[in-house]
Amino acid sequence: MADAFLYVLLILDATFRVATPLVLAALAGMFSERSGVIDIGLEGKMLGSAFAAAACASVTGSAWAGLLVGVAAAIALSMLHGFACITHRGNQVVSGMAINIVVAGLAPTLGFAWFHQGGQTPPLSGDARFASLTLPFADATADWPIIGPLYSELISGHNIIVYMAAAAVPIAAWILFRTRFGLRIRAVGENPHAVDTAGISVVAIRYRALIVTGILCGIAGSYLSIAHGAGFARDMTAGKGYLALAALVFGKWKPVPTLFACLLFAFTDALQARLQGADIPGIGVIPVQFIQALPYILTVLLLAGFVGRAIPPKAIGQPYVKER
Amino acid sequence: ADFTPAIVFDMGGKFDKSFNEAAYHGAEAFKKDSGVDYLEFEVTQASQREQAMMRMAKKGANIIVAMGFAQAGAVEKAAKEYPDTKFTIIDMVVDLPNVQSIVFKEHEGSFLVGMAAALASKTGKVGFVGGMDIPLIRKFAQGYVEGAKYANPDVEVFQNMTGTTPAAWNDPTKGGELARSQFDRGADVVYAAAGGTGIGVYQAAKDAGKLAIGVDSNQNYLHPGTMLTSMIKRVDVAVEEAFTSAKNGTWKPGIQVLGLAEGGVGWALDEYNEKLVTDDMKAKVEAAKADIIAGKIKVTDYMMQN
Amino acid sequence: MSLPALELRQINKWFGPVHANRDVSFRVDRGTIHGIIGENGAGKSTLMSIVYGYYQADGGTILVNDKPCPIETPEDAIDAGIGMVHQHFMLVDTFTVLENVILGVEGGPVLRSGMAAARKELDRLERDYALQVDIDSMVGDLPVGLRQRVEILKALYRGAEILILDEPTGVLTPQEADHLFRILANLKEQGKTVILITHKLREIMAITDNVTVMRQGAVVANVPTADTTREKLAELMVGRSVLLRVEKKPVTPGEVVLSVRGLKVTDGAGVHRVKDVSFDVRAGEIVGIAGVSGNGQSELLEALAGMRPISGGEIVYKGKSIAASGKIGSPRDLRRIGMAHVPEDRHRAGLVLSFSANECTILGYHDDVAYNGGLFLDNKAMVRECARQEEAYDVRPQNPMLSASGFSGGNQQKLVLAREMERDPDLLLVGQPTRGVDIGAIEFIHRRLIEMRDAGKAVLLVSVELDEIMSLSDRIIVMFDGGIVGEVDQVGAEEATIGLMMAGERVAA
Amino acid sequence: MSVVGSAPQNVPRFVTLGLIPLANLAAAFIISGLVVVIVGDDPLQALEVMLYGAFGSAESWGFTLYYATNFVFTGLAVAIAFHCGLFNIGGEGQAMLGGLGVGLVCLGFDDWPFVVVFPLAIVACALFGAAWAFVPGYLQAKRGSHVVITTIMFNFLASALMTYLLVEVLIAPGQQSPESREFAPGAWLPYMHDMLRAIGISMPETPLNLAFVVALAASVFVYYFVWRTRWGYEIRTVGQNETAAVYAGISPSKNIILAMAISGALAGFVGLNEIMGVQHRLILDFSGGYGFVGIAVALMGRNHPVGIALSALLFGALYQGGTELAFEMDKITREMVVVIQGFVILFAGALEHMFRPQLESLFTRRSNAAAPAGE
Ligand SMILES: Nc1ncnc2c1ncn2[C@@H]1O[C@H](COP(=O)(O)OP(=O)(O)OP(=O)(O)O)[C@@H](O)[C@H]1O
Ligand SMILES: Nc1ncnc2c1ncn2[C@@H]1O[C@H](COP(=O)(O)OP(=O)(O)OP(=O)(O)O)[C@@H](O)[C@H]1O
Ligand SMILES: [Mg+2]
Ligand SMILES: [Mg+2]
Repeated sequence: MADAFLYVLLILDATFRVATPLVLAALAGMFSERSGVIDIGLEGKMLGSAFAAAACASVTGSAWAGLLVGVAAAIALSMLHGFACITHRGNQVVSGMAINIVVAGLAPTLGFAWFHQGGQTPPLSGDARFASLTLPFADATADWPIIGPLYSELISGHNIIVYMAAAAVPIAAWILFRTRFGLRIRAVGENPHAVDTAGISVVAIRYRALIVTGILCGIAGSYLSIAHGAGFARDMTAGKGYLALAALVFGKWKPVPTLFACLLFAFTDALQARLQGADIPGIGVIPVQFIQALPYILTVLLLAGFVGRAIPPKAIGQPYVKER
Repeated sequence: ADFTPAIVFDMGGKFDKSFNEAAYHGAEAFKKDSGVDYLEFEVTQASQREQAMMRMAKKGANIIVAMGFAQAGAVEKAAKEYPDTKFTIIDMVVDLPNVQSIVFKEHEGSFLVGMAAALASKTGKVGFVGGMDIPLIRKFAQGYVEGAKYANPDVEVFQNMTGTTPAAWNDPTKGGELARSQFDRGADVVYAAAGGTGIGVYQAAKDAGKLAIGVDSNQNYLHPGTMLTSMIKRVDVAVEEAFTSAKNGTWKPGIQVLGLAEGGVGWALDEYNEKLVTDDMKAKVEAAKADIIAGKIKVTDYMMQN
Repeated sequence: MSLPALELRQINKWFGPVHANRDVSFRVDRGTIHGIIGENGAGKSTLMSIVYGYYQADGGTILVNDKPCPIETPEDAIDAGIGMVHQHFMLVDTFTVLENVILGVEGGPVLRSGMAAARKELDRLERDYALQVDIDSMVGDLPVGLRQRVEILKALYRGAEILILDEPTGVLTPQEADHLFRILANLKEQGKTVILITHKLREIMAITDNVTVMRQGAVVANVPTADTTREKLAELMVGRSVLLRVEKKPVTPGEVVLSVRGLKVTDGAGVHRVKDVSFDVRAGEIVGIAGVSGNGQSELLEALAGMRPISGGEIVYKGKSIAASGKIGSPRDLRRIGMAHVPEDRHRAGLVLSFSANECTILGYHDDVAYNGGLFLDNKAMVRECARQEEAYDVRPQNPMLSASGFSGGNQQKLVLAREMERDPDLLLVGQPTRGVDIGAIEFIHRRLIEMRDAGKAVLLVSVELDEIMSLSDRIIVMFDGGIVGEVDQVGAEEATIGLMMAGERVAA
Repeated sequence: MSVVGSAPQNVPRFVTLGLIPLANLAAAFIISGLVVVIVGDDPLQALEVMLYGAFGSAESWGFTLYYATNFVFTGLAVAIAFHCGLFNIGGEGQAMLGGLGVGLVCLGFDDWPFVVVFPLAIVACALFGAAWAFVPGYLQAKRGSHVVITTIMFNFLASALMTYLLVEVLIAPGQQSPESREFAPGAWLPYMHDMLRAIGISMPETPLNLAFVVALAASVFVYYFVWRTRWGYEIRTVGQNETAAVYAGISPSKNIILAMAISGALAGFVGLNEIMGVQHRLILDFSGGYGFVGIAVALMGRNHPVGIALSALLFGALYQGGTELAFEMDKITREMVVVIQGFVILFAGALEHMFRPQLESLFTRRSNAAAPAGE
């Protein structure tokens, strides 16, 4: 019983770690897409910031400096996306893909030029990386029944970015639904003409939304290279940007449902790691590929079964042109 | 000099932190020793394998080293097309008069590190993280399991594969998570055979204060203190040797199987892990190594099974 | 003589090769209601968009309160005290009324405080100008009449002194329109200036003080309303004399073509939209369905046309049941047996705006042998047929290759009408045939409908324009809250009686 | 696609169709050139190597067109879904399944005459690809499951399936790598150089094969299907205005499923080119990202077969020229090639309107003659 409890706790613990970059990236996508700009370039922005963060952290030895530069890199890429899609009304999907591709090539190229380690950054250690934090009383309460392990195993012991991601959800929700900025972002994604005629610049709002996207994406990427991991490796995002996008659509562009979609992806991922090779009574050992496919199968089933039609922001994907 | 060696790396790229990178180091060592530059190409698309080989043969390369089993088809075609060019393929057998096939007994090396893992484990549980579930990786896994069981028949071995797409070879984040999931289940030593994904595995071991085992090249230096050892596969030596022998005219076609006896595989002992490997462990592993060479211990070769 | 609130001098505007405004100059006095009329595409909306800073003029000056006032953006216009209610509402459907109103003037970075203040101010505006609307309801859920109030509230909330309304009554019921005019009169009384764009001469005559007539981008007249007549204005607008009254022969109804029995329609959200409706339409008559919009007429029409499932009752067409107990015929099958349907909203259903005119011509008839030369669509036949219809319905420009979005609203409507009527159907279902269409085109469309009827066809007309219903229909059915409240003969029908019925009162006719 | 700011009619065609794309490509190459300079190589030489590598000889043309073949298939696949208002990101998985279908046919029937195997292979790859897209299409149509998510998921599922099959089932006996056995040569698609040799034209050996002709045929098919048939008309109506479709008696769900199935079939043809045309055995990872890049190909080609053919040629040239670059220039790595490809997509695709206003106004005369349209 206690074992089973701990087992579940550890799975959930892993879920949080895996979900963190997804949550941050999906929220990043939310700001962009809520403002009407499709963001298929989450992958590239994350990868770019993972590289920038690791590069900076390895040079300066400071994880915080790394995070800052990682965020800056993601913002820069976000602005490039804005320049193409907002200023020049380019196709948003093409721009996002172009950014993904450019970054996938540029990061290792620069990495090789700077560090001569085959496109990777040197492994980070010490202050160059965000270490796990032990929350107050975690050790003291560890022995308490139920609550003890819950607190010390599950809540405590993550790096700071995990907590940032946890905080990002309510903050993002608050910004989106309770502030002027959020109101305008939502409006510009639904009906940019209404925003324009209300005397607000559509372009400025979209750019600002993209800055927020950059910030969140930057944190997500930094998590991969200087918090969860300890250095940059080429293509290290491994499709997480696309998964985050899927979570965003799954969550119907709303912060809390998106969080749950990310947690679901992460949970099935943590679960499949533990089911691989497990002997399931009555069935035997299932081929590993099927276990690995489990998260995806589950997602499809859930989508088909429970989640209704997702209605995207109305103006998404269309460059703003004054028309009637 | 009119001697031109060439090498075609596979999709992982020459900096994959394992197999291809070892080959790269071998080629570089040759370049340093002989002063002869070499042609190289990193494949990004399945069709480029053949394209690259043909290009190099046409450019007058005397020997072309093809890295990895996936290049077999391309080598076969190119070798037939250019019968005067020498081809060396690593990790796969191509039976042609101008092809040298070098395969390693990874299972033997893995057996040794499996033993080391089981001996170093305090919990009696050890782990294995592979990249994709392909025969080559199963070969690693099987040797590892056999070694671990040999050292401790009660040992429990957890096995995980990272994914089903090529991204599985380059996903340190996922690798780290898989290692952690094994630690959560009680493992305290993990062995990674997963290319760049391994970086995440070693890092996770370091973060958790557990032990990890490197693969292909000697990766002990990455995290002194938590890298128990590395299963070395002397791809670098093989590549350098292929180049050198071709240059000296001693290159011979045919199959070369490099196992413990030939020094093609082994386990790494150096200053970075000397504190982790006890004398007792060392003695037992070395004894088993001798037994394998002597044929007293038979390590199953996954490839031979089917 | 009162002061000019707004004066335009030599405004010019080009859209590519199109000269949308030519040297437009006129002035609007403070505290008056100023009307602007003109045909579709005359440049009225463009001009007002320039005044509002939404478009930039290529030349000319705008003076507000006698001072030159460069207006580059809507923000400048708002600062200058100009507010605008656009022809196509500029509202965010997924926002509440309150959120829509404060958008752009939120009163601080965090919404909460600004919203509280806005509630108070809105309360005051609602009271002062009789602009009642539930400010917490979602705009997308509101009927158009209320949405328009939201637009007016938006303008007033921003402190507009000059309020521009672009075709505000195009989507309103007579009651709603009357209410709007009371609001406008109220505004005028309080010293505000109102600019009103409309196609309806009755409205111009009823409430404006001065009127400007535009044709082909230029001002052709600028007169006090009292000095002119409807006929004169119509002639100025169109450049020829227009028949403002429909003439028709006495009705000679034939046999029953469409018979609806106990029809029930439930929408996706489970709300009963049409409740137990029964009526007949005979050959050779026009049956009008009147009612305030949102009382089930739209759903009824769509159900009859096969676009919506029914939840009860039966529809019988020429003696055959085409829909009963949940099963409906597809619009495709219905067309085959001689039904045609002009949908209420040409943009939503009647046209595919990105398609060329000739592609729109075959919408719904695309598997007709006439257009399918074997495996492939017969492009030549499509273009030929489209050209023929454009000619017959005087669609301008007469270009079968132009995309539907390139036609003005009136011409788009003609394209739809032509497609549906040229098939010579036995039953024509028509919704809002003249919404947003100028008087020249209205005259034409009405004449066509009467011709259909005289040719012995059955016509079911749904319109929120009571005028239109009264002048075209032989019988009038009034709907309220999904049910039929009464039926009157056109002969002797009183506007007041029907008005009462539309409000839900059962009046013995 | 929504036409952005409908171009003034009186801009000469050579500006819109020639000058502007050229300016965009030039910008892409200038930026890429900067990267080349930064790594210390000669950008002009790089450009030359790239252009020559892509178009300089019959051999380079062969390779360029071989790559373009894949892009035509995936570009058309994305486009046809787009015409129905669907965003098919699943080209990658559909290509894999198409390859599986071809592979199974070849493995099972490679001792049969080619005239039998070939049509069977065509049908199999179309069917397998279509089936893999059918499910997301069906779920979108009937259950409202967003096709973007489901197709992403189906890409993962496809590679899991392929890995399983190649490791456990189809792997050649006694074989180390997860590949099937090689097909008998009778089941190989004829190479272009062999076909040309048969009619007396000599061409160097390249992977270009009969699938290229299939790609051209597919383009023609898509053109006629989308613009000239009632089925295409229905698909476009659903994509542009679903309510209008219902009004016209066109079933949105039927057409969504149909469009996805055709889209999947087209993507599946990548398997024909790769498996039956070049690899001659079933392998992993032959889909090589063509499915994803197909999105850019389709959008840059304006979802029109002619545009797609042109942009597929551009991407084919980028791939082949890029390969040559990596070969020929010491300091240019395969990552740099990726960077250059990315910049071309960025400038020629996403930033296509950047120089438009300037160039257009340079060549536009304002005509005063035209009177306002309207009634
Ligand atoms: N966004 C635009 N792009 C190009 N041309 C336009 C645009 N808007 C208007 N035009 C042109 O300007 C002319 C005037 O259009 P406008 O919308 O002002 O007419 P209107 O008088 O408001 O018509 P309606 O009575 O139908 O509302 C049109 O004939 C059209 O050619
Ligand atoms: N984007 C555009 N580009 C060029 N011309 C346009 C464009 N949009 C509209 N027009 C032209 O504008 C004229 C009037 O269009 P408009 O949309 O104002 O019609 P409308 O009658 O006002 O329709 P509605 O009443 O439904 O708004 C038409 O003659 C049409 O050719
Ligand atoms: Mg107008
Ligand atoms: Mg208009």
